Amino acid sequence: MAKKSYAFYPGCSSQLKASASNYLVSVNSMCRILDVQLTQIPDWNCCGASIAYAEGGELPRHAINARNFALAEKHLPGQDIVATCAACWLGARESKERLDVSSALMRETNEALAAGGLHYKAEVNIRHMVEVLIEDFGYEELKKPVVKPLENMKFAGYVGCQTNRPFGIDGESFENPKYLDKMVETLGGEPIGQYDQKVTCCGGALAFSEPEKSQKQIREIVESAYDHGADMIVTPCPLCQANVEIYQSEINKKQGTKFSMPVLYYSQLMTVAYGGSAKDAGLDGHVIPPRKLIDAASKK
Amino acid sequence: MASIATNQTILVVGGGISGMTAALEAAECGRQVILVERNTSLGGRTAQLYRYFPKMCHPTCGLEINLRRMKANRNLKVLTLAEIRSVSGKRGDYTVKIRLSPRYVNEKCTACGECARAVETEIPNPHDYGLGKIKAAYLPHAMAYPLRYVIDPSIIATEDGQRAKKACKYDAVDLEMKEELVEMKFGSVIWATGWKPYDASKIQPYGYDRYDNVITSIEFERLADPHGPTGGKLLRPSDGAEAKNIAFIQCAGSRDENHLRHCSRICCMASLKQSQYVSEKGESKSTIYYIDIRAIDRFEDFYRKVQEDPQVSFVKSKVANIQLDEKTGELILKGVDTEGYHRYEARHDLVVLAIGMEPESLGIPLPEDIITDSSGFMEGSKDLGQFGAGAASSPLDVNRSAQSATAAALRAIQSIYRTSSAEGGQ
Amino acid sequence: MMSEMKTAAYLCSGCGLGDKLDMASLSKVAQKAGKMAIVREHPFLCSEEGVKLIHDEIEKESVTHAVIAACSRRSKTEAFSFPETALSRVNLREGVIWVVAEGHEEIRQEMAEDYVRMGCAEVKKMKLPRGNPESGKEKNILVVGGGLSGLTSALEAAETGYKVVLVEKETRLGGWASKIWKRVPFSSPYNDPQNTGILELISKVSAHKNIEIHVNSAILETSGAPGKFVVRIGKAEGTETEVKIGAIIQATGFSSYDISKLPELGGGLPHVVDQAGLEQLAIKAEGKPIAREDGKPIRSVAFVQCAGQRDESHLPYCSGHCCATSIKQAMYFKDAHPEVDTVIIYTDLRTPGMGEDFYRSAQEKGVIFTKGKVSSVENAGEGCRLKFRDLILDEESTIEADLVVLATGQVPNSGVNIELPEERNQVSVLNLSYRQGKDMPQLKYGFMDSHFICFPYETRRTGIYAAGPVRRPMDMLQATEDATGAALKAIQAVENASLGRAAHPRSGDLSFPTVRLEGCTQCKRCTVECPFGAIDEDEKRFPLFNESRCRRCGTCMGACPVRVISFENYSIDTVGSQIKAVDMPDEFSEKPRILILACENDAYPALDMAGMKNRCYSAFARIIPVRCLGSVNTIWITDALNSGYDGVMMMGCKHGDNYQCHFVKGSELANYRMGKMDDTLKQLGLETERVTTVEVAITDHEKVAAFINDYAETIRIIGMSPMKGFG
Amino acid sequence: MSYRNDFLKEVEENVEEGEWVKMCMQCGVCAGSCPFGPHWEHSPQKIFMMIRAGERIQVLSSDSMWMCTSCYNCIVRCPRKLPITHIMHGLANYAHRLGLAPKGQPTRVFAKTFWDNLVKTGRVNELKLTLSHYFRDGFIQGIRNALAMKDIGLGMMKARRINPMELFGGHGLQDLEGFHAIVAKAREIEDRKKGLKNG
Repeated sequence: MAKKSYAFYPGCSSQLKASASNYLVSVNSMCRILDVQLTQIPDWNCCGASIAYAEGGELPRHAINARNFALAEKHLPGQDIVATCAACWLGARESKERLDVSSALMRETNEALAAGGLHYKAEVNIRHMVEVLIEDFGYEELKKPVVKPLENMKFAGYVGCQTNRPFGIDGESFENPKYLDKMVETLGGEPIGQYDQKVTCCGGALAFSEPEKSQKQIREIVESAYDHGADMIVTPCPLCQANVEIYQSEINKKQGTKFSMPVLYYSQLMTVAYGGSAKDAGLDGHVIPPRKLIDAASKK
Repeated sequence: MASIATNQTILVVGGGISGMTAALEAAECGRQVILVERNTSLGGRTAQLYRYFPKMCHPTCGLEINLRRMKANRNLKVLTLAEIRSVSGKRGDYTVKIRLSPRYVNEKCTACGECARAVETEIPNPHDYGLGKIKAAYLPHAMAYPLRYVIDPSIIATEDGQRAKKACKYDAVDLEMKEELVEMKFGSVIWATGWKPYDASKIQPYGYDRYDNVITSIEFERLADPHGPTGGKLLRPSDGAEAKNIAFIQCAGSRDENHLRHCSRICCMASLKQSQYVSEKGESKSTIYYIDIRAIDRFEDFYRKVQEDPQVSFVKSKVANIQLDEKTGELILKGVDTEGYHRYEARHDLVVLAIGMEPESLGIPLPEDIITDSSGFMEGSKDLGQFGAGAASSPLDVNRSAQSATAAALRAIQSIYRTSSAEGGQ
Repeated sequence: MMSEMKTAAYLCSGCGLGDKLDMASLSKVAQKAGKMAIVREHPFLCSEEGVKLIHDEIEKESVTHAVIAACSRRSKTEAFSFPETALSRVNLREGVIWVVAEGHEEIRQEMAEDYVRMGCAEVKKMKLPRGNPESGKEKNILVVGGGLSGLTSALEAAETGYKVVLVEKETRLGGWASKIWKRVPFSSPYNDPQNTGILELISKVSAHKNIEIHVNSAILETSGAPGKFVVRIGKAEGTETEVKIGAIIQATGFSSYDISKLPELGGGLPHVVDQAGLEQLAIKAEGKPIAREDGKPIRSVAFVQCAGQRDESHLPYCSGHCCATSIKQAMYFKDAHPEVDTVIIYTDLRTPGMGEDFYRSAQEKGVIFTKGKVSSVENAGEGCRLKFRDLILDEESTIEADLVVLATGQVPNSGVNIELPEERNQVSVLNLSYRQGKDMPQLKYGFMDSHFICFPYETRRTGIYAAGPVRRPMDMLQATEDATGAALKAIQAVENASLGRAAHPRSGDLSFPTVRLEGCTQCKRCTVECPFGAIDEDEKRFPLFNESRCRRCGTCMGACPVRVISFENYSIDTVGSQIKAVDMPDEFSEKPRILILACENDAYPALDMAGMKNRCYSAFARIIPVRCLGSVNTIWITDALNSGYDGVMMMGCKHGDNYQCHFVKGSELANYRMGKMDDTLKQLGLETERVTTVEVAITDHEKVAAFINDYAETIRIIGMSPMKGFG
Repeated sequence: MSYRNDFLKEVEENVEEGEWVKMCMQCGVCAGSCPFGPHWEHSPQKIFMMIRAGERIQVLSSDSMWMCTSCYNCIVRCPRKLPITHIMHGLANYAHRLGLAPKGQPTRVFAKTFWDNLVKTGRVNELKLTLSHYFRDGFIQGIRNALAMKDIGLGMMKARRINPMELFGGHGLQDLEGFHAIVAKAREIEDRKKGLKNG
């Protein structure tokens, strides 16, 4: 299959030594195996995430996203912008869609971009890595490179919010998206059935500002994974990953639970199933080490 | 049959309450009418209802009268298992192609039931929306007209088919029956093709596709009906336990731009009625979750009566989502009562979605000069030769459907009169 | 007549009848007891050959009266239809072999033989109905009321080729529709108010060659019957016209509820109007910003929904149109001047169907909706202060508005309520010369329909139909539909009348009641009890039957204490002879006989379905279908008891508020008459249990079996009737 | 004086997606769908009603909108397709810029910190973001907060998902001026539109 090339928008959390750096590591390994060429958008900036609105307001938010679009159009013409972070994808796509429908907003945005010597032609297409995998490859294609099926491992497919709503992945329902489960099956793992917390919000950015309220959410997400006999949680979103993984110790401390549920990215599962090492999959980047997966990776 | 149809004849498409009414009213004015029904027998959706609001009377009671009118009327011919394939031509001169599907049972059938006794195969009972099973040689229901058995195509080439044939002393079972395509002329057409329930599985937050104990209002009618799959007991599908605490969710699909833009009109009254099925079962409780209770005109009396029923409570709220308690099979409804902002997490053992109406699909493109509204309901043809009637023309309850069908019957007669008087006839 | 009678019985042995019954002895019964001239047995009577056999004998042997002993009269009805022959169907399949449990062969055979005897007895008492000779041929249609409904009915009937006489009490046509600025849209897009189109309609009607218009006129008298009404129309000036009419449509519309009865909502205050009042301001404004009566421009307006509606101290019902009407009126303001604040205060917003688009469109235009209950409206400064409970924000709230609009309801202009004493009444609309009263009976709140679910047009006056808001509350679109449908019913009525046939629900029935006046005691029960006001009194105070008004339910026959009223094919004798035909075992036989008189519309189908579903019941039952329990004459019951029946059960429809009787009053009257039965029983020295009445709905196939079996058990307990052998 | 449309008009003109407020039909599906719903003093649908009722201060000084986690449940379920999440964001932003939003509301404070952090380098520096957030209430409280979360911090560091070196520099844009110019211009246009003083 021919090499596929995309304008890559890793986002702040996926930077080296940032909270989702291991996501980036696994994505790179996964893409290497799938023969996907990711070229970072030169000098990309933050998307504003789901919290910039309060101080940033409307136009500044769209302007900074449009800056990334303009850079992509300029340096990587014709390539789809691919984000791995749910918030980046959502923030960027929201800006794009608002600009598409509002000529006034478009005019103002370009007025702002001009101040930075840039112009947005509205030619970009913004996609999430999951869309690329499902739409440009498809489960059958994704199955082919599997050399180490993830046998005897049960995964709770935690989709969360922002890859699911309001846009979501084509053909999936908002209330019961199945793509993570299908991916797990594709990789030879076992998805848990009726995971009722699959689209529950982890608190998102409010995990910082409203820890108690968020941790209540997180507790339910982890508990239900345990109830349904999952060994690990898998997610497509860095913020979900971070929140659900790192606050388990807090919850244990405050509420006497004994949570130790590893939370992984789909890309890590794929890397391992495709024969990558624990390091290639960034499995060393976890506060709660995914033992079962590490063992699987290290098996010859 | 084809011979009797002329440009003076009225075609009525659909044998539900609207189609029967339109056909009978026209025929009882002395007009020639042919009534075409896609299913095996007449009655349509009303024949699948247990009772009518607001009188709590039985649809089959009116059906009996209409059937007797029909049996007594020589101006009216009925074709069942008949589907319109195309309509061409203009007012006063329509050519209509009709596909007649085989019933595999001819007019010799005495409805003695021997074939059903002989056959072993069971199929999901279409009259009960598949909630129960029925023999593959069956009488559609106790009030079926024509009163004639049907043999399901699935057993035609099987031993069971042969068994049915052997069992019939009257040579009524004909496994060789073939589909036919007939062409007829008509002066005017009444489309009384009715409605179909919105696909409940599309309303994802309510999990109709995931939870056994979430059902639709039309399925609930079958549960309540003594002729239905549970003999009239309100048993929840998951475990057959009697449902004692039932939620009715209004606007399931209706008034929702993610689904149906329009209000389906009947759902509020249907739920009020169904809450009474529940109250009749002794201690059982109903909760009705609504946005606005649309009990138009004297239906208000019925609403008042239900409001006074201590076993029924009302919550002004569109339920946000439903979760399943896997241990008990109970459903947890989450939402907010917007009258003063009260949050709830209510447990119910059965949830009934007051499912919205959309126009029944005809399986053929409509004649291009027919005008439809934004939801696909039919306003009639520009040449004033074809008319929508009943729920095909708008989301209507039974009395408004009968009203609309009677009006359509006059318009059809009128258009024939116009044509013929223009031709110097009449 | 009798001399020409040639009888024949045809017994079918198909569908297992031959296996379960001794056909030979059934034939013998038909010959001997039944005295049938011809008796034939056939293995498959509904087959082509079977039916042909009957046809041929009707032809060649000139059979005039035939008994068909096979399946229920509800099965194979078309096959066994012989219009020129008096016919009795004996129900051996659904009524015997499908309902008698195995192991009761002997009593099952007795049951079948009794039914054959009964069929033979009945048919000999029957005459072939020839249709009402008094039928009127008049086909003109009278439309009373020149508003939207009346104009529509008139035009639709005229366009179908019928002559129409249109009577309007005001000096000009148009009614409410001509007193409003715009109407709620009838067709998509449902976004903006539309022109009423009333002027076009008026000019079409005025110009139509088939329509004769009387404005400024009223009905002085309506006499006669469908097909031959005579109507006197009086002009205000005093001139009078008499017209011959086939059928009548009453489209007298509604009056808007008097807002002065709503002082708490500001009814009567200068800046409080009802919806009609607002329309007048809108007409004055002609699309420009609406000003108040005092000329002050309106900057803010509040609409109060359900004003004096859905309220038992005013109008208990909902008028259905008011939400959409207020939305439309709020749009008047927003379309002319978007800065005007418009608030609609509702408890349930009722915009069914495509009305939802209209609701959304108003919101897009900036109309504000709030769920609340208004407690008071008072004068305040330049305008009004409105106090209400905000049900969403859960707080007391006030709105100050330049104008308040009260959405009051529709009060039907139905004329005289014949159930009320004269003095409490207003002027009559139709001035019917009917014995039972001047106007149509009303169902509830002055609306005059009767079966508003399946058969919305059926009133209790044959050939007279209500259309529009006088039938039930409705909006303009509904009224247009309704008026069109009513036009059809009127046309149908004149066509039926001209052929001497009955109207709904026994449409096509050619039988009609006759009375032997020489036996009449002038007790007036028939004239009082006829649910359809078909019977008047002549100058000698004898009942005067108007056959074309009659629905053939037989209530008069049931009412008559001297039994002088009968139909050709349904009479005291056709039923009485069946009762007597039953072979009565003696009291030591332990074989009780239970007579069941079952309403043919609901109970009898339920009994058939009990058979179809093999719900077994006692073989001691002898069931006779009746047109309606209202037609049951107590003589049948006393005869039955005298001739030794052990019990009599009547099965009829629900009566009372939500009556399900197709003849409205039939089952209620029967219930009333049976209430008096106890004394009779006591006189005969019998237990009161020996006569009972049960309510049966058509779906009660299980219940009917249970009713019969429980009753058989009761009879077993109280024992056999002591009357046996005396009858 | 309730149910004058002044505040509704103000919202329509100045709040992101504010023109949708009038379309709500009070079904309450948004309120029931919100994961932080129990913590809202006023649910979204109720806020829409308050706006129509003209309850300006109650709305703008409420901390309800600040509870939005941006989960978008309300948007996908709203039968009138109101972009509720964005309206909540818009209201929060408007209240914040008017200085009416509750003082010290944690999310408000965090959001400001986040934006400043973002604008500074063009990318978010998670460590500085975290620390400045912990130290929002002064040094002592900061130490407490930091200690409270130290396990997490250490864990993250072990997992090489926090880089202590970021305190001195870390990621940033090459064309930072260009970026700043764009942000400044955008802000200037928006403030002009909404009649807000630059602050």
